[in-house]
Amino acid sequence: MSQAICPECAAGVPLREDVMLHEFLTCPECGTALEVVSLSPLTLDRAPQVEEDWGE
Amino acid sequence: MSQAICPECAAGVPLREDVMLHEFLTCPECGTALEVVSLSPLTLDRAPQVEEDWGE
Amino acid sequence: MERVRISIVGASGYVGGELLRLLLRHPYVEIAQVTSESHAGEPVHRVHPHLRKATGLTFCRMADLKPCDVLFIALPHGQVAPRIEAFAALAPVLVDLSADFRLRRPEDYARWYGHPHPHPEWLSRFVYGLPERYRAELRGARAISGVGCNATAAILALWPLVQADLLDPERPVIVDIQAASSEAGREPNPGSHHPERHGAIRPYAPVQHRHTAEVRQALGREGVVLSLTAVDAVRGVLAIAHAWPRDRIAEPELWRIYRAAYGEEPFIRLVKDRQGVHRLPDPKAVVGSNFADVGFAVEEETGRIVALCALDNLMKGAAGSAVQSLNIAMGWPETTGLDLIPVYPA
Amino acid sequence: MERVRISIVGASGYVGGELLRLLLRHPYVEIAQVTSESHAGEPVHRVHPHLRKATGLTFCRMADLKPCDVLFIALPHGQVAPRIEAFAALAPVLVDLSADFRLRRPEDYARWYGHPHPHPEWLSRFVYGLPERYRAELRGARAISGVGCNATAAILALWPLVQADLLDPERPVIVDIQAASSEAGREPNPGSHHPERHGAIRPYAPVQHRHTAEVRQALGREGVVLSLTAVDAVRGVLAIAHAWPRDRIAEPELWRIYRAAYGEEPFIRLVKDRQGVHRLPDPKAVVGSNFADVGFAVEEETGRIVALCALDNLMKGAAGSAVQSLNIAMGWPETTGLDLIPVYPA
Amino acid sequence: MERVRISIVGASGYVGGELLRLLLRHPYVEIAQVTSESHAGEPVHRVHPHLRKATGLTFCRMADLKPCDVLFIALPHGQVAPRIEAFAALAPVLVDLSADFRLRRPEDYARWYGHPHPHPEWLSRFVYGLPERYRAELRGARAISGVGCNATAAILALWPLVQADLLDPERPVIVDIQAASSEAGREPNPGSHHPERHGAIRPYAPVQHRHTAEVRQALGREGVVLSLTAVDAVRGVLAIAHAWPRDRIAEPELWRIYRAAYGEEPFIRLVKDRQGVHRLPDPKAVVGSNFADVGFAVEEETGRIVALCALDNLMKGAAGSAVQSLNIAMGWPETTGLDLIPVYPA
Amino acid sequence: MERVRISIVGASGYVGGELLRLLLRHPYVEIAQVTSESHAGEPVHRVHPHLRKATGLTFCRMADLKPCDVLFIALPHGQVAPRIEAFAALAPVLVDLSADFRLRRPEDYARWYGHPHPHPEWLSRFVYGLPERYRAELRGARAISGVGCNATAAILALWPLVQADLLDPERPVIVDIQAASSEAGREPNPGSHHPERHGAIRPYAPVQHRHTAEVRQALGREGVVLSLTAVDAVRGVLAIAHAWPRDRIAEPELWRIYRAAYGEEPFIRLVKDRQGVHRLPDPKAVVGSNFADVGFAVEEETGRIVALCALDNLMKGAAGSAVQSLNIAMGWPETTGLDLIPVYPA
Ligand SMILES: NC(=O)c1ccc[n+]([C@@H]2O[C@H](COP(=O)([O-])OP(=O)(O)OC[C@H]3O[C@@H](n4cnc5c(N)ncnc54)[C@H](OP(=O)(O)O)[C@@H]3O)[C@@H](O)[C@H]2O)c1
Ligand SMILES: NC(=O)c1ccc[n+]([C@@H]2O[C@H](COP(=O)([O-])OP(=O)(O)OC[C@H]3O[C@@H](n4cnc5c(N)ncnc54)[C@H](OP(=O)(O)O)[C@@H]3O)[C@@H](O)[C@H]2O)c1
Ligand SMILES: NC(=O)c1ccc[n+]([C@@H]2O[C@H](COP(=O)([O-])OP(=O)(O)OC[C@H]3O[C@@H](n4cnc5c(N)ncnc54)[C@H](OP(=O)(O)O)[C@@H]3O)[C@@H](O)[C@H]2O)c1
Ligand SMILES: NC(=O)c1ccc[n+]([C@@H]2O[C@H](COP(=O)([O-])OP(=O)(O)OC[C@H]3O[C@@H](n4cnc5c(N)ncnc54)[C@H](OP(=O)(O)O)[C@@H]3O)[C@@H](O)[C@H]2O)c1
Ligand SMILES: [Zn+2]
Ligand SMILES: [Zn+2]
Repeated sequence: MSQAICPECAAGVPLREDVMLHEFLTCPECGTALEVVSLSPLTLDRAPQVEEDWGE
Repeated sequence: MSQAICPECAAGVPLREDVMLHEFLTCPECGTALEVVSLSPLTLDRAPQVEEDWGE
Repeated sequence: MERVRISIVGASGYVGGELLRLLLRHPYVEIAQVTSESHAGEPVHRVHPHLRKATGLTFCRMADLKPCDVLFIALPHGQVAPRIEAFAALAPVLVDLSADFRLRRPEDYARWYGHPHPHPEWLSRFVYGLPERYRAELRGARAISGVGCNATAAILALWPLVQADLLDPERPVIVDIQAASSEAGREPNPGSHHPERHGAIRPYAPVQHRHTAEVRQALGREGVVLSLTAVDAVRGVLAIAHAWPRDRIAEPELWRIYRAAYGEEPFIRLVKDRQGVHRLPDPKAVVGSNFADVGFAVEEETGRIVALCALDNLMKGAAGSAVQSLNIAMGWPETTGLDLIPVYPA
Repeated sequence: MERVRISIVGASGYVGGELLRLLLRHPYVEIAQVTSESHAGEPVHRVHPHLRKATGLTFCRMADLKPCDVLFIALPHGQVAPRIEAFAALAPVLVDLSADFRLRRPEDYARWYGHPHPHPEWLSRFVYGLPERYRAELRGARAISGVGCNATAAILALWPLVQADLLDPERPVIVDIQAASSEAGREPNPGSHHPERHGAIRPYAPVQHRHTAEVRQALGREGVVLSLTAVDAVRGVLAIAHAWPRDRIAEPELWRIYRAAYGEEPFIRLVKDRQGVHRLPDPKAVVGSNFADVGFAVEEETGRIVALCALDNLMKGAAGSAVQSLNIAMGWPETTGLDLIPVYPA
Repeated sequence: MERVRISIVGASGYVGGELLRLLLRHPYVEIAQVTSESHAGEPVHRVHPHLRKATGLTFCRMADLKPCDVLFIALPHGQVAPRIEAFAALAPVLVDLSADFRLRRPEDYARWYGHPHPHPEWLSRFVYGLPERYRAELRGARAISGVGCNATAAILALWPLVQADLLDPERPVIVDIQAASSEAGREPNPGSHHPERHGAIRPYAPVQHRHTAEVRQALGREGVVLSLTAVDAVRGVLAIAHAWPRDRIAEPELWRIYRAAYGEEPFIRLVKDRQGVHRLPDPKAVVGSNFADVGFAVEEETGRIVALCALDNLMKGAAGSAVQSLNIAMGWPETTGLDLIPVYPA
Repeated sequence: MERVRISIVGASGYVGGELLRLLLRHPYVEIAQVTSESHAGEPVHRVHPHLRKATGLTFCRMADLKPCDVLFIALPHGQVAPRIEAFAALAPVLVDLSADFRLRRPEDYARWYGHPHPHPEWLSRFVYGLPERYRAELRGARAISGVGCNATAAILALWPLVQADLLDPERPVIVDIQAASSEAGREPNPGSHHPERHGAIRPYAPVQHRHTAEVRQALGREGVVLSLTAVDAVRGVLAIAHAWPRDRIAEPELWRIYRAAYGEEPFIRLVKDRQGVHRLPDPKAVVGSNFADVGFAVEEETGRIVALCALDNLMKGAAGSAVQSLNIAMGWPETTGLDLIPVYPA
């Protein structure tokens, strides 16, 4: 298994060998939804999210 | 009516002309219990209090 | 004297309900129309159970609004600015409770709200409806912006210190704010669900809260930061501001300063007692009223000043300040319709 | 018109605080003296933080009371009867909020309170201060007894059914009551300690509660029983009465009966909606006001009638009804000083 | 021993979360899959913050379920019956927490739920998962229905009286129930919004509540009626049952009857003290545990029996009873995984 | 293995009850005696209703204590130090939950508690029972001091930042703390009375709180100040620490630092999510467990770090840390008896 770095929390995120470009996954440490934005080098970015805003 | 200064909040505390030494009164501004500790000059100090301590 | 005719847009919300509670008893006004898109045609008391028997009004749609003397707007943030011209066409006096017209400078709006203001030309026409800070400007005002409830608590705690130029300009002021659930309005969401919110002490905006902009604008001071936490109460805001003076200051001197700033204010109460349960401001003691309780403490060892303000977010933090501001704008006695004693204990 | 001078005995308690909240705004009265033995000499707002700025009064001792026009007494049960002659010597009009003079018949008092009444001759001089039931007797009354808060909720829920002689005399009426914590007054006890009471659903008087006596007296009916449960709220009582009609009855008929009984009542609201969150009475909707919300439902399958009443124990259940009764006794408009809209949500 | 593999459908709900809390510590099982349609792909702890560090599972969709040994189903009412064949194909043992398979007779289902059951042939295959009532039937059961939380409180309060054939068959039993907010599950609605629900005492089903059917089925008695009120707590149900005996009965005799019924029950505690704060069952004392506290009182004057039961709706009222039932069905010690002491005060 | 015999002094208090909840399930210990002066002779469950059926113990007086292996002391502050020799004579291992032996230096004690310590020679024999900070010292310890609950929240939030030497030494760290009501123990007082405390947001120690001493001692840093506010919850502490780094730092770097400090800790969970209701630590998510949830945020504009910690004051803030410390001292697996998942929602 290869690894990439979570842009949110700098944890190593384990990736399957056959991971695909634009695949979505979740950082196991911080829970951030991530997207594979490059395969070489293996790079993750935060996945686009619908903004929840339940402010007071 | 004469005045003295509250040692807690610096408010002017109105006093009756016949106020007595060691008389107790309450500051109308900050509610502190006060004692007349001198008549000339007219001086107030915080009255001794049983300490309430309802800390968490 | 003929009563001034007032309509309320967004009257089915919590601020709308509070405006009704105040204005239905206000001797110089009468309510013309109240709008709700989702409850149009329904009696007001279905949504506001406390107003049963206090009014027989039913909601209409915004599209059905007729001209009136004063238009109160209690829509969510972002819903007012795009419609401002239409609202202005309906009434010569506008009171907008949303955040859309609170900032004076378009660049501030863009920075804190993340997009340019759709009607920047209107920003400078509005007066920020906090009489303790802008009373003079409110006289005769024709466009009044409501206040942020958290912002108001922070401003009122700190204003005397700022006005007296006491604070060290080099050191930031940190304001911790605890907020009740009605702040977020009537719309349910996963975080407002009772099993989730009951008993919570939930930090929800530890950094960069939008109300910071209003606080800085009113205090004329950049170095103020806010952190917000949601707690288990329905009404109420407590601001705890940590500030550092230029020079050591003693409590009697602070008494003088706060008294000078607020001694004549009808709705500010200085709370600082050495005995009893209620030694410092607690929003529980102002529920339902327009009072803001203000207090302070000095840490002898470090010189730190802790300045506090407690208010009811729907009153002094919204509807109460708005009605007070309208009273000033119209030249009525400032406390008209606002002589409500808090309900305690509740 | 000269204002009527009122003194309040036991003014540091919760009912005392609520009387002050009402009477300080009442246009025909002024407060002369307020007593507290444990806080004599202290400002009222130390104990009642909501009254800060509403009054500058300080407490005096009972022994320092001077004559006045009307004496309100808000002492704990059992503390009034032994002093009744002394109180009567101070004022021509007495309003006693305690339970000491609620029952008409000395034998009822003895049965429910476990000892003979020390001044049975006074019992018949007092009128039970529930205008919806005893309005005629209250006119010109010179001794008014306050009501029991739980009792009032039970009475108001059931009175229309009893008055219309609808109920099967053979079948007992069961009243389940949920009660808030301010009912028990200001004195802390192990059961009122926040960690113990928060979140509790605590049955505390499942059988033989004393208020039963008042309910039976007001309804003129023996077969009524009460069960009480303490829940996590500060103000409020909900009574759920389960009753069986002589003959099946449909809801439209009940509407007619409740409307006939309460249609003209200024402080009773019929609450029975088929939509929304607020379909039946909930004390949350009356907080801070003198309203009693009344509703009902019929179980088609069994014919059971469920009659409900929600009120604020410190208002309609105590201070509110007392002021309303005084208004009647003095010939003032009945709602004077009581035009308070509930605070919602809170 | 190999661990039994369990999957949970609807695991993002409150009952699902409670099942996880129990089963993650259960020595004989392991969790295979947990489903959520709206949170598929997300870690369980995002929805269930208490389970952080207790499990690293992520939710999958129902469509992705693989075969397992036991399938727990925690979907809303009405969502299980149509899918029952598909679920049965996945696992030889089913535990359904919904109301879909609680009633034995199709005509009861049709009467109380307003439409015919889509799979009536399955009704008699399910055993009602209340060990105190159906322990024998649960041994070896392959389809277990969860209980209704309100129903369970009513049943456990009354079962000893019914079993001992004490009650007057002519007089209906009235059960007043106070219920906490987690009963309604995780989905927010206008009535569960914190500002609306906080401090409420809201009668929401005064007549004809559906759980009546379960109570009558379990007690084998028609004349039982329920009234439900929502109060300000997150977990807990209190049932107050008012019943009339054939013949007067004294409390010592009731002690004997309740002890005979429940003396050996691992999760029932008889609570009836004459001193202290905790004299009768209060759900606050069972939070987080599988205990049901049961108590009673007799009204000397009238003979009325008040029978009480307090439980945690998510435990004895749902997940706890379900796990207890599974333990019995599988032949494991009945208390396995359920040895949790309540959290008090909380 | 023979079970270690433990007695608990002050077992009728909240910390005493929590120790019992933990130790009654702890596989290596058994409870010998439990003391209460005011409830001597009464069953434990009269005071601790949750412990009914979990133990049949009755309270004895302190004077009746017999020697045992480990003595837990859960008396109020100030009650232990004068009796320390007597306690030490009873058992070779002492765990004192009070504040009497938390500070190492007699002069610190004198400064913060206002009088000299009666047994200063004992101060250095005690180890502060916070394993995340003093694990090495706890191994084999024979005198363990319990922690302050507020102090623990502050320490755990800040320790990684201090350890990594990240903070600007010139700028004070300000810690705002919100505290639940069980912190103050079981004794009722006017401020803990339910009508007063419900819904309160009451600043009760804005400056100079005693726990400051412990925080400074554990962090080895003078410039830390605390402000405390009481909120409406029964269990829980939230610390919000405002700190300024020497140099700007980004969030991923903070993740690394907190992971380095706490990655192996069994009871610390890092909570920092971008979605959902539970993005940062909230004590509601740890109720009943020994977890401390820790999180942080960085304010881009100003560089301010907000570090947060949420815990259950009776668990990680008292009994939980004490049992964890005992486990370490005795050489048992550190998590023995502490594998409790929080109860949520509750
Ligand atoms: N709550 C507070 O403590 C507080 C304090 C200070 C300022 N404010 C500000 O006051 C304003 C109102 O707040 P609130 O708490 O009353 O909110 P709210 O309870 O959510 O009410 C909002 C009102 O606007 C209507 N509305 C919602 N979405 C709309 C849309 N897209 N278009 C048109 N109408 C819409 C709603 O009614 P229908 O959906 O029925 O039309 C409702 O009447 C907000 O701008 C808020 O920021 C609130
Ligand atoms: N709370 C309710 O919802 C409610 C509803 C209906 C009727 N009531 C009735 O109203 C009365 C007052 O209730 P409350 O809730 O206001 O009670 P409370 O809060 O306990 O107040 C009682 C008052 O009486 C004084 N007092 C107490 N013990 C006394 C004694 N032995 N001798 C003289 N004064 C004493 C107290 O002040 P000091 O100790 O400072 O002198 C305090 O001012 C009671 O009779 C109650 O039954 C109450
Ligand atoms: N709460 C109680 O006290 C209690 C007590 C006894 C019995 N019960 C019963 O237990 C069951 C679960 O109750 P709960 O309180 O856990 O409810 P809940 O919190 O609302 O959870 C329901 C679960 O079902 C899923 N779900 C919702 N709608 C769905 C649909 N249309 N199709 C498929 N999945 C759906 C939800 O997840 P997604 O939306 O993420 O898929 C969630 O996982 C109910 O039948 C209830 O009657 C509850
Ligand atoms: N509560 C918390 O969150 C927390 C957190 C950390 C540390 N602590 C510390 O833990 C200790 C216990 O706290 P707690 O909350 O459990 O307090 P608590 O509920 O008040 O219990 C105190 C215990 O001490 C006994 N006691 C009280 N006064 C006494 C006296 N003068 N002499 C002898 N015994 C006396 C009480 O029982 P009897 O009156 O029946 O004898 C009771 O068993 C305190 O030192 C506290 O600072 C508490
Ligand atoms: Zn990450
Ligand atoms: Zn003063």
